[in-house]
Amino acid sequence: MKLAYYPGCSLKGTSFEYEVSLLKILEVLNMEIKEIPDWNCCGASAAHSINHNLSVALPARNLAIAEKDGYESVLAPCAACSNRLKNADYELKNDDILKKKITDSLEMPYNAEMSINNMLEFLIGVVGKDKIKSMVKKPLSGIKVASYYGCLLVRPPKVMQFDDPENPVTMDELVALTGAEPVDYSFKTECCGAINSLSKPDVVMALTGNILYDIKKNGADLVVVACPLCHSNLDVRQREIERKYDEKLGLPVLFITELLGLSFGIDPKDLAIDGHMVAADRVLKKIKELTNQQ
Amino acid sequence: MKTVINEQNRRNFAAQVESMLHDKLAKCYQCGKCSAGCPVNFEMDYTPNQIIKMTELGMEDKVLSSKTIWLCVSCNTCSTRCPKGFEVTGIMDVLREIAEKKGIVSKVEKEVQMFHEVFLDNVKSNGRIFELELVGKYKLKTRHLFRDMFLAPKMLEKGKLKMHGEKIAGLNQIAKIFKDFE
Amino acid sequence: MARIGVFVCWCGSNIAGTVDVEKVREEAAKIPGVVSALDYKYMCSDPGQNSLRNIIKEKNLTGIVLAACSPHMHENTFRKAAAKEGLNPYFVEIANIREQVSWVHEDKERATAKAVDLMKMMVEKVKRDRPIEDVRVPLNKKALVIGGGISGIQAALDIANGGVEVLLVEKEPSIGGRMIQLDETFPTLDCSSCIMTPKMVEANQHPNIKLYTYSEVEDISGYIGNFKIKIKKKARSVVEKDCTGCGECWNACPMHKNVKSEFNVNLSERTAIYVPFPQAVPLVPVLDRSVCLHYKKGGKCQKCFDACGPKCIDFSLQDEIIEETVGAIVASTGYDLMDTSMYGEYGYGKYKDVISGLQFERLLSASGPTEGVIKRPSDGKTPQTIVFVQCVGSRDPEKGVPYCSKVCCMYTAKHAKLFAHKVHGSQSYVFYIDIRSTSKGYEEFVRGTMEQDGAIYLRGRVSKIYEDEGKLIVKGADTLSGNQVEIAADMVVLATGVIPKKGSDKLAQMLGISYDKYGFFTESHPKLRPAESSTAGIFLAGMAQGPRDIPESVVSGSAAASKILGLFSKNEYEVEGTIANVNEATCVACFYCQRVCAYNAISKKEIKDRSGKLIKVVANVNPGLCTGCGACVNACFSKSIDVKGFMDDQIYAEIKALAV
Amino acid sequence: MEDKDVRKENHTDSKIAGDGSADPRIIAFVCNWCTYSGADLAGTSRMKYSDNVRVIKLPCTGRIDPLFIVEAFKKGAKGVLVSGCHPGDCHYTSGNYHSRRKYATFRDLLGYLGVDLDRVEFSWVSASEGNKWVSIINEFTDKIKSLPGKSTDIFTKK
Repeated sequence: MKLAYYPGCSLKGTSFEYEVSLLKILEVLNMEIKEIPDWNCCGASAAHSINHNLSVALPARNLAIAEKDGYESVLAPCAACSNRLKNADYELKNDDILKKKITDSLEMPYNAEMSINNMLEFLIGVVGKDKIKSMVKKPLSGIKVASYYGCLLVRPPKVMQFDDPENPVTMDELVALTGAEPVDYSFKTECCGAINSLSKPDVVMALTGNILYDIKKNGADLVVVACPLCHSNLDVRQREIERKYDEKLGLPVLFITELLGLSFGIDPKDLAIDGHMVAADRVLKKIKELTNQQ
Repeated sequence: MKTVINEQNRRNFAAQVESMLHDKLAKCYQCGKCSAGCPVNFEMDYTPNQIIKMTELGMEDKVLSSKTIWLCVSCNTCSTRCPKGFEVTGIMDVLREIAEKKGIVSKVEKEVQMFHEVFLDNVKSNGRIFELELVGKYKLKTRHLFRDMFLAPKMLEKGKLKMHGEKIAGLNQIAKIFKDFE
Repeated sequence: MARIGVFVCWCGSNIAGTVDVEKVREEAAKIPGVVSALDYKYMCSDPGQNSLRNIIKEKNLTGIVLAACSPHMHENTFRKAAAKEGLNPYFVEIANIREQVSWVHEDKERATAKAVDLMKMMVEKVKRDRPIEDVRVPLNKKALVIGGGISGIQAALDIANGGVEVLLVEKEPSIGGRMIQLDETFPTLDCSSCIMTPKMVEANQHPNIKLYTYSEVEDISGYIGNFKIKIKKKARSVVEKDCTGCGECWNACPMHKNVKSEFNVNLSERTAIYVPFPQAVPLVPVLDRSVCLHYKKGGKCQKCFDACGPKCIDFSLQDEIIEETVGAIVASTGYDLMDTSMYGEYGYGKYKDVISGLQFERLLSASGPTEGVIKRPSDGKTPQTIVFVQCVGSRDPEKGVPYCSKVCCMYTAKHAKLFAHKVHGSQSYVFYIDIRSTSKGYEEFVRGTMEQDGAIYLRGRVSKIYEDEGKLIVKGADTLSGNQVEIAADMVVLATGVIPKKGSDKLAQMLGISYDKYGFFTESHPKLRPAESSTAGIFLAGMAQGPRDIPESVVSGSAAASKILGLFSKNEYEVEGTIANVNEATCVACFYCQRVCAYNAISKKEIKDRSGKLIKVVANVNPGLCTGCGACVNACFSKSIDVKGFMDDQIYAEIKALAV
Repeated sequence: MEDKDVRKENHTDSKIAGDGSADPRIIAFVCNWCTYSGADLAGTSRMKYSDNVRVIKLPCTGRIDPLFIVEAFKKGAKGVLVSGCHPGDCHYTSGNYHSRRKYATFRDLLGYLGVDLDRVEFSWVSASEGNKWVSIINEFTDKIKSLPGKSTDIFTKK
């Protein structure tokens, strides 16, 4: 199956670690993905917030290009991008008038038959648990990992069609494959404040703080995410949150691809783990010690 | 607090929202589950269920200039849990779009609105987001020049902020999309 | 040759004022086949009826038409009069020239013309009438009650007290249903088991009631007066007549850790051989073979057998099929609670201290797992703060059902009240959307829960419940103050919505009664025939029809019983003869008629020759079930089925009589 | 008085012509339980309505064979009304659904036969709706009167 790759803007910018680690593990897994040529921004929250048609048209251009190039399936590692692509696809499937309007504007047809995968769907559905398990060279046993899903992977369920919207387990299953111990906590799908990071930093810090302290309380060593937006709120804002609430967190926030990479025995540097704001040194050291013992 | 209902205005506004939303306002029976689960409710001036009721009653000015519609982060918790399957998140999008088209600027939450506008400008001129430019323009516009500036050096050091943006080849297509739908 | 008499009634000036009755009579006399035409001031009066009878006799009439008031008024009067002269009562037709002519039109000439038309139609119809005999169905005066909850027990007792034999079939090992699981009842707070147990015992000891517990109705055929039923009596592994209910067996059973008690809604364990609760009726244990070590480990364990004094445990007992014939049936199968684990946001099933309303009843009950002391399932501590959430599953078309479960508002108020009574200084919070407290004393009861017992009511739903440091954090809304509310509770009780008993749809299909999309049985008429099902002889009671409270369930049980006693007060059930009739010679056995029949009245009949060889299969109308609606007539492609009294040729003749 | 004369005139005209639209014959097939009782109620309430209608009573609209409608037109009716219990209220549980479903498929056939479909009307009149019966009859009669034509126009295809 030919697989198209829609990186989205974040993976080329603030969350470059996500792309680096993804490409690295795919290299190890011996799998290939092809970037959609000349892709454009999906419009993110801004488009659907103030211009509905734009929020469908922008993603549709990418899907139409992928379709034209003969792809049936696309991977969008960014949860926000996959959410927007799925939303556009859903609307185009269910609203013929809108579809005509959009395809007329794009001057490209789109049949709305693309299978759109978020990172977790890709790992479980396309790569497969067995293959991942077989690649685990350095099991991370003894490391406690909290999976944070956020909003965009699971909601709205009728469009996302992914996992249980209240108690998702896919990322925890992936964590378990690496040998690490999944940590249960209450705020797996609570919102981190997402796009309002820049415009309402106080709100975002309150929401993100709730999540991080709950994770900490439940004894996690680190957090994994599959969304650049979640990552920047949980990682970039963490020092500020610690200062605001005057309580240390020290929770490294890794992308799920990085955690898998570590268990595959890939050098943390190759996974760009040093690109995060919260240093993962302590956990990496712990992992090194553990794997040395094995 | 008092509202005099003008039947014609009420109908017009409710009908406009319903047609954009593809959903019926009367579906909502005001159980409040949306407001109960909303992560940003604590900052809002009206709770989401109040916004729905006010829309139904035609309280256009209050709704369109509310903080609530701009504080909503579209996390979809409300829609997901709504027992009536009402598009609560959807109505926020619709109200924002109407406010934006009418040029109503939220007095209190203008920053969120500006962020969206700057963001789309960035997409329009590059096809993709050039984060440094986005942040810069946003800061100029809001004049919050120094907010979050302490993050910049470390982000630069980590390689998170690229100094050059890319423009996509099909910019003319993007321009057409914006022309058609703006 | 038809000899028709036409009688035109003046109804004083009611008809004669607007219709030229003489003209109608004259026109009637001109119609071929009409041998007598008469007009009279009041046909329904005794002299009127007498002249009618005399003319039938004198002129040897084969049919009569009355141009008079609506058939809904006096059709029966004239039919009876005709029958007295030996004329088949169905040879009487009415032309409605009062309600549908003289009272609604003003122009005398035109009204008269219309009256003549209607009279002509009826003359043509009566010419084609065939004699119809009312159908008499013999009644087996025995009743079956399916479901031994409060409504079923009430129905059974009332029928039995009326001197009729009753079979009471209950699926569970004991009768008592849901009511015996409840602690106290709203709005009087009398103890449920105190008022229920005597009724259960009475049902068990009543000479006219035969109890089949741990039994299910397996098959039903036939019709009113003559239902053939098969009851499967599941193997109890205990010989009932010898058992004393002493309890030695269940005390000896080694399986006392792993099996959850259904009666206590999973809040305690039961043994493999068990009675569901101490006051069970009959007090005879059941051996649950799916968990019993004897069956699992090849007969090794027989500790109960060894402990049993009267030696009444028999591992070899088999299911038994009992066949009976009854004349009427009460379907009172009750309800289940919705499974609320689908609400991931509430954490039912994940957090031990998030429980259902019925579980809270068991915690309140003196015979429950905590002997009536309210304790948290997680750590056994007494909760100080309880949050009650109403409308969980109810009024929720997305995840649950759109209807209101009716009892939750009241039982939640009761729970909050009892909690306040049992745990002093405690606090309850109730999240509600609307409070429905519409019966006698209900509103006062709810107000009392707030005003005297201090429960805080918040108008809004709960969005999420999660655990934090031993507390359950409840995130809800109070829409009246416009606030998001967070409450740290020790326990959360979900007022779970009700749904029909599992399998009630299958039973309805077996009974041939209609049910709605949720599986609740539908009544024959929602207002005027609420106790009757769509099928004659089958009556409904209790929650199987839809959400209702205890008094309503009792009333409905009694209503069903009184309907049956009324039915059984005669020896035969009389059905109007205007029912469907199959022409077996032309029937092609497509059975489209069967598909459209709402009453299951059409069955397949085999026609055999003398040697017993099958010649053909045809449709057959069951007179006990047919209502004569005529839907089958329309469905029939070969024109082989017709409804007596409304035959095709009659209707075509009526149309022809109106030809312009 | 003058009015009366006019109507008389119409009446005689139609008798002579036999196909005028001034005094059309309308046949109503109604169910015994709802509509027939509703029509009776109009009578007991002494409401007045057009006298062009002739009611044929059946147990249920489910009994109404679509061919009755054809036959009615063949015998000179200018309009046919079918009326029964409201959906969900059928005395026989589902007869009115059968009739509605049957008519939905039969309608095309009627059209094919050349029946002007404006001349056939379906309605629900309950036993309590005497006033509805009156307005349906009056409106339907007016409608039929307003339709152009002679009896031959009912079967437009010959």
